[in-house]
Amino acid sequence: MGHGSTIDLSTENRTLGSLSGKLIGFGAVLAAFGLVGTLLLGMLEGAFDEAPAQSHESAASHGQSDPGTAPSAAQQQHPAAQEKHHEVIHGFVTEWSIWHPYLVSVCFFLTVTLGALFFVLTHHVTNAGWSTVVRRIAEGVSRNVVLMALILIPIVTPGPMGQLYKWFQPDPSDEIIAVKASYLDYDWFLVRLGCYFLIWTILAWGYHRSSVAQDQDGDVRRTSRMSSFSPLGVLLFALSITFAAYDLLMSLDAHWFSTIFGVYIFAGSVLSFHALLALLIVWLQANGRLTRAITDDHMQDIGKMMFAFTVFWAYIAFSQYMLLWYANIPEETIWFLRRQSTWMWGFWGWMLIIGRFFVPFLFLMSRHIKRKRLTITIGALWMLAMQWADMYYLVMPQISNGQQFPFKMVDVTIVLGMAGVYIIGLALSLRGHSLIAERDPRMPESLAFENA
Amino acid sequence: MSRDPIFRPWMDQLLKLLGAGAAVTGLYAVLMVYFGLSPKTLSAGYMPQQPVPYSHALHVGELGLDCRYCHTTVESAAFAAVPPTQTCINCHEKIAPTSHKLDPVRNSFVSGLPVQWIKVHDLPDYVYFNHSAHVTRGVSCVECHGRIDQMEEVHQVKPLSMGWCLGCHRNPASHLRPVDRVTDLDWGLDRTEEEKAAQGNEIMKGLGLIDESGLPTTRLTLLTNCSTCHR
Amino acid sequence: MKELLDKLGPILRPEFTGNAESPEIDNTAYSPDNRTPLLTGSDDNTTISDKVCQIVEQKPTIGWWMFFLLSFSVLGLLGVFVPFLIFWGVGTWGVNNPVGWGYAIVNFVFWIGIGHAGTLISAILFLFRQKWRTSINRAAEAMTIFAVICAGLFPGIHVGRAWFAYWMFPIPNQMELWPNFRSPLLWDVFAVGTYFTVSLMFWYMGMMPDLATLRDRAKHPLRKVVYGILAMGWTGSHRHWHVYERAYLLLAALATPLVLSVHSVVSFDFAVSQVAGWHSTIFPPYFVAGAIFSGFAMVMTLLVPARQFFGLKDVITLKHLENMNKIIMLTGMIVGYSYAQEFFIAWYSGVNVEKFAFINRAFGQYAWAYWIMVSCNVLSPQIFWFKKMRTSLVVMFIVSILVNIGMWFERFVIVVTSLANDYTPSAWDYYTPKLTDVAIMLGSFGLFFTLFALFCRFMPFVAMTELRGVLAAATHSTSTAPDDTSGKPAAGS
Amino acid sequence: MEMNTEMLDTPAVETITAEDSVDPKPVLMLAEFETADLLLVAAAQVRDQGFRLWDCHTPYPVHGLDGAMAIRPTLLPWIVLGGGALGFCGGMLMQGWMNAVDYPFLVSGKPFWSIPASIPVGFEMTILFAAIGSFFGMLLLNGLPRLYRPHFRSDRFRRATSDRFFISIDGRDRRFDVESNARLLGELGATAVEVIEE
Repeated sequence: MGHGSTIDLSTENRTLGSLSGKLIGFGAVLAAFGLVGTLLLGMLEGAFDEAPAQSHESAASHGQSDPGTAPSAAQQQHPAAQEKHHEVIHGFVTEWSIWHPYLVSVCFFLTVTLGALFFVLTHHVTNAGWSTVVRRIAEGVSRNVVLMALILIPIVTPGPMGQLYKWFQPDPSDEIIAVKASYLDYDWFLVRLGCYFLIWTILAWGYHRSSVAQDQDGDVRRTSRMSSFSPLGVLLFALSITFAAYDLLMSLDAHWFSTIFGVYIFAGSVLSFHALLALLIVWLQANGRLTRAITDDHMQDIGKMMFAFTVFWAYIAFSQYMLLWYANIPEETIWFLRRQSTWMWGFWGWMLIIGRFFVPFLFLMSRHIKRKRLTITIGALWMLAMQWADMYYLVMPQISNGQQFPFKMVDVTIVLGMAGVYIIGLALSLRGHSLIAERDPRMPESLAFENA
Repeated sequence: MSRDPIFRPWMDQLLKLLGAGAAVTGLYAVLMVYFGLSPKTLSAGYMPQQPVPYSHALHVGELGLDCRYCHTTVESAAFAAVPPTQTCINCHEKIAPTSHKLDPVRNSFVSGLPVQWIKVHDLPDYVYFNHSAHVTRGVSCVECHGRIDQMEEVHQVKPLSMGWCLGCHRNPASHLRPVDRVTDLDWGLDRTEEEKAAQGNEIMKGLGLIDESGLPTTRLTLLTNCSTCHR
Repeated sequence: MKELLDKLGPILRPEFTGNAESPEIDNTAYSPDNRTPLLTGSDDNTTISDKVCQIVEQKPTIGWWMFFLLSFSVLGLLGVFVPFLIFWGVGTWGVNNPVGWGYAIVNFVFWIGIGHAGTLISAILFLFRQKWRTSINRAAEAMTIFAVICAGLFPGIHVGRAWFAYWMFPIPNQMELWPNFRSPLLWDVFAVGTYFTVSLMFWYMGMMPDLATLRDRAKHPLRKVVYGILAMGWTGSHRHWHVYERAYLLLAALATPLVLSVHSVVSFDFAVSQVAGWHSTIFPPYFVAGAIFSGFAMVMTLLVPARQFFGLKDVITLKHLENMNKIIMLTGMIVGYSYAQEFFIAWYSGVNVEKFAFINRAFGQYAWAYWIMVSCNVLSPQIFWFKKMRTSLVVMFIVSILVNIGMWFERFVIVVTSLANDYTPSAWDYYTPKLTDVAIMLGSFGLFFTLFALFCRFMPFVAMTELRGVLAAATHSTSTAPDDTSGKPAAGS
Repeated sequence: MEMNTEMLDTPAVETITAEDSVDPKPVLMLAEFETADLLLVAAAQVRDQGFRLWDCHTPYPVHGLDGAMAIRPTLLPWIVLGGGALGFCGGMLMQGWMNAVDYPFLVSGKPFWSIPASIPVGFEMTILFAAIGSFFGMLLLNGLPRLYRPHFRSDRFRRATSDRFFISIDGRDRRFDVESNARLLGELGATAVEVIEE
């Protein structure tokens, strides 16, 4: 039972060491496989064909929609016309492009990374003791925001922007987009994204650097400083993740709006990071790292956080769905109607309800599940898959108004490739220093932690 | 060191009894409220003493007056009018002109002030009930008022509760009869339930409550709509 | 009131027997490598019992009588105006045609919100192993119960025919009619009813061992009987503790989603509608954060004077208060975040009525109420960025009062502005409360404080049992443990 | 009783007899300990002696006693789970039956039976019944409420809810024996041993 504070960290294998090379190699193979696969399959699936010209559509909308009628009104009055020319009337529906699965993948890894940043910040805000042994891993993951910024760059070039975001080249007759044109403006969008990544990078690298420096000098004032800055950090994080969610995901449908959207992305983000954390710990321990420092008790707490955020995600998702469903206002429900318009998207929604809430809810309830490495691994892999499915659900139904289920093999190969790159980033971020915040003043407390 | 415990061992037995007693009392209270406060108990059987001992059994049952002779508006208005004194005087000018029982009627006729009849079947103000809507669609007087034609003194027979109204509104068939038989309170007493239902279904078809194949129409759902009775 | 108490202190306060009145010790110093003790002073199991029980065992002081009688006389307003309302009907309220929801719903939401801190402290902080909850959870839970009682008053009377309140429940009846389960108002009935029941069970269960302490210390036969019945025969049996602890943990795990759900359901009352300014998807978490915010403020308002009055300064220490201030600040910022999101999305949506609703809030007829709300809820807690302010009793007391005011106005702003200026400009009207509105609101405060005064007087104000556990954990590392099986490490206390 | 020299520290056994009892029989033995640590050691010994009907009484839940007393995990979580399942199914069925079967009526264009609108009440019923299961399950499993316990005859035992720790051995235990048990408990460091007779 009790292991007391008797673990001597110096006897612990606590650097990545040779694993770093293995990790980079594996990441490179995965990335290469993803790249080649994407290219080959993309070629087969026609992903790189000339994208349907935007100008064609806008010209069509010029000709066909009455400039005096607001588009939403037009939808109301002419459901049949809407059915037939949906791409004309909706100012927010796009055609499939390779950038859609790319965006899904970017958002998936970005949310996981931001979850890590939140983990670090929030554990400083609350002066948490139990988590000190795993905080370094979170710090390492959070540094990948820089990598995510690099991966995001192709999307924010004009070509992909035009294919993803209808507001990039709105129909002149689209009055709703015209209202918010000052916000949904390309330059301003780039500035905002720059700010978000700047905030995240400064926070992630700053906390990581201070923490690693403490390994050397053991200065407890570093902990005080990190702790006292963290409330402001959380504030900046909350605002930046909210608006990043609006910019990257909500504005895919530039007509649609939901005040809870930022919280929704946040919930999935923290949830999926805890899953990744559990996976990383299991993998590190399987390779003989930190085998005694991180105990079943810590795993149980990580599992508890997964459980808590599973419920929190369901709560936020239900709040959003319920309020839109009940009020039944067309410009709001269109977002969900689009996601229920074919049986495949309907199935996907149910898969999220059951797979992202009920299954993990029941699965993670038992403490034994949370403490056993095999079961927590299954749970964590499942949660990550569900986070991807969630991002897929946010992005892909925008294509052709949800009338088709646009699954292609590149959806998978892009994620695999990006995972390879992400793993390389992780290896670079985690190597060269200890995997555990060695001289953190709360380390004894964390090592002795018992989950009552 | 000993102390005197404030409770004795036998009190634990009492505690169990008290627990059981509380459960029984709770159930009893619920049942009392449910049955005791039901209109079946509180309202059915209501028989106020009227200023004039008017006998429906005599006038309707024996003499064969039609309901509509006195309650003239019943087919055309929401309210089934209580007859004015003149209606009574039509006959009682000649019949029993000196009876003391009829003093209030004659006084009323002289003074012009109405007889203070006491309303027996009184619905709450938030209920909209239309006599004509029922009578002209084949709901007989007897369905709500019972055998008025046999009553010496009028009293409430049915509970007139919302659940009771709904019983018919949900399943009207067996409560319908040909419109011309509405005021014949003793008509069709020997019909079996199947006959009643068959006859009722034909009438409902005529009213458009069910379609030719016997399936309910939208009109039928209106019978249980809140705003049908609460306007 | 605090200054008054300070002046009159010696006359009004209880005389402390055994251990003298606790001194004010600043234990808020932050040091990463050494967690400062939660409890100042040198209490052990014996003195903890003495300290907490003497509040109940002593004769009531003049100060308590003054507080009680003042609250009770304000409660009298309810006794007058509720019958008046039932007799004359809701026409005696200030509600008018567009503003059909007035003070009744504002007060309902306000009190339900107040009732969220107790269960948060007892359940969520319990799950998060925040041991500082132990000194304050009992009083906060009691406050929750009383606040929910005050809240429950309003749905009961607001329909006018109070004797038909039972129609809210799915009871078989002669109407053969069931409640409409698709209505958020009915969800409220279930949410608030469940919340009250579960909070009551949670509170009572936590009190059982402490009631047993009172029973075993009681001298007066009446006290022996009453506490004997209430303690249910608790003997501190470990076989009982074993089940009890599991039950407490499970109740905490159940109460946590419950506390989130209750104010979410209250927010549904507004947010499922199509009224501009009400229909916003962030309402559920936003309402929950606001509820916790206001609840903590009310706990602060009650505890800052109470710890002085009852000599509990080394049990409810500055560190407890500082932690609560941090939560007030955090939830205040979540509320501020939600205000900001609503404004941004109202503009971003491009929907004219939405835009109007929010501009109207800030600059329309009710701008005064809006800016009271913003300055009290968003600006005033910002002072807690400074540690000196977080640990100043005067500042935190004032801020807690301001937050209470601000959160009341938040509900007022939401309810009234959106209704007063709705989709039909020709119907717009200004809402002015009438005497009955104000009197019933004040009366509900009287009810709340009366119940709280009675609680202080007759129930264990602090969870002695849990404090003993904290003391045991804190002292354990120094004592020589006989074997490995004993206890948790000192960490975290 | 006569004590040998090595047990001089052992406290004398005090017998408490109910005044109203006709034929007093020992029903309970109480041993008082000063600290939780002493109690933990003593409890482990009593456990190893093979007692069945015995208990520890502490003013707060002492961690480690579960093991020292070999208490098996409680059934309570299953009662709570059952309560929750009953509440959820009951809540959902209630709404479906009342609003969609027994008296279906159309409100604001919502389906008679709609899952989103049923979730709040279904959820609350789940929590309510699970919580009731937890609270009353605890009382049931602990055999509470009780008004009288033989423990309450001991004046020392007042401190069991404040600052003293007790071991009690039930008179019905097959190893119950006043003399030997008192000696055992005395050796384990009890400051006082009492026998309650009824």
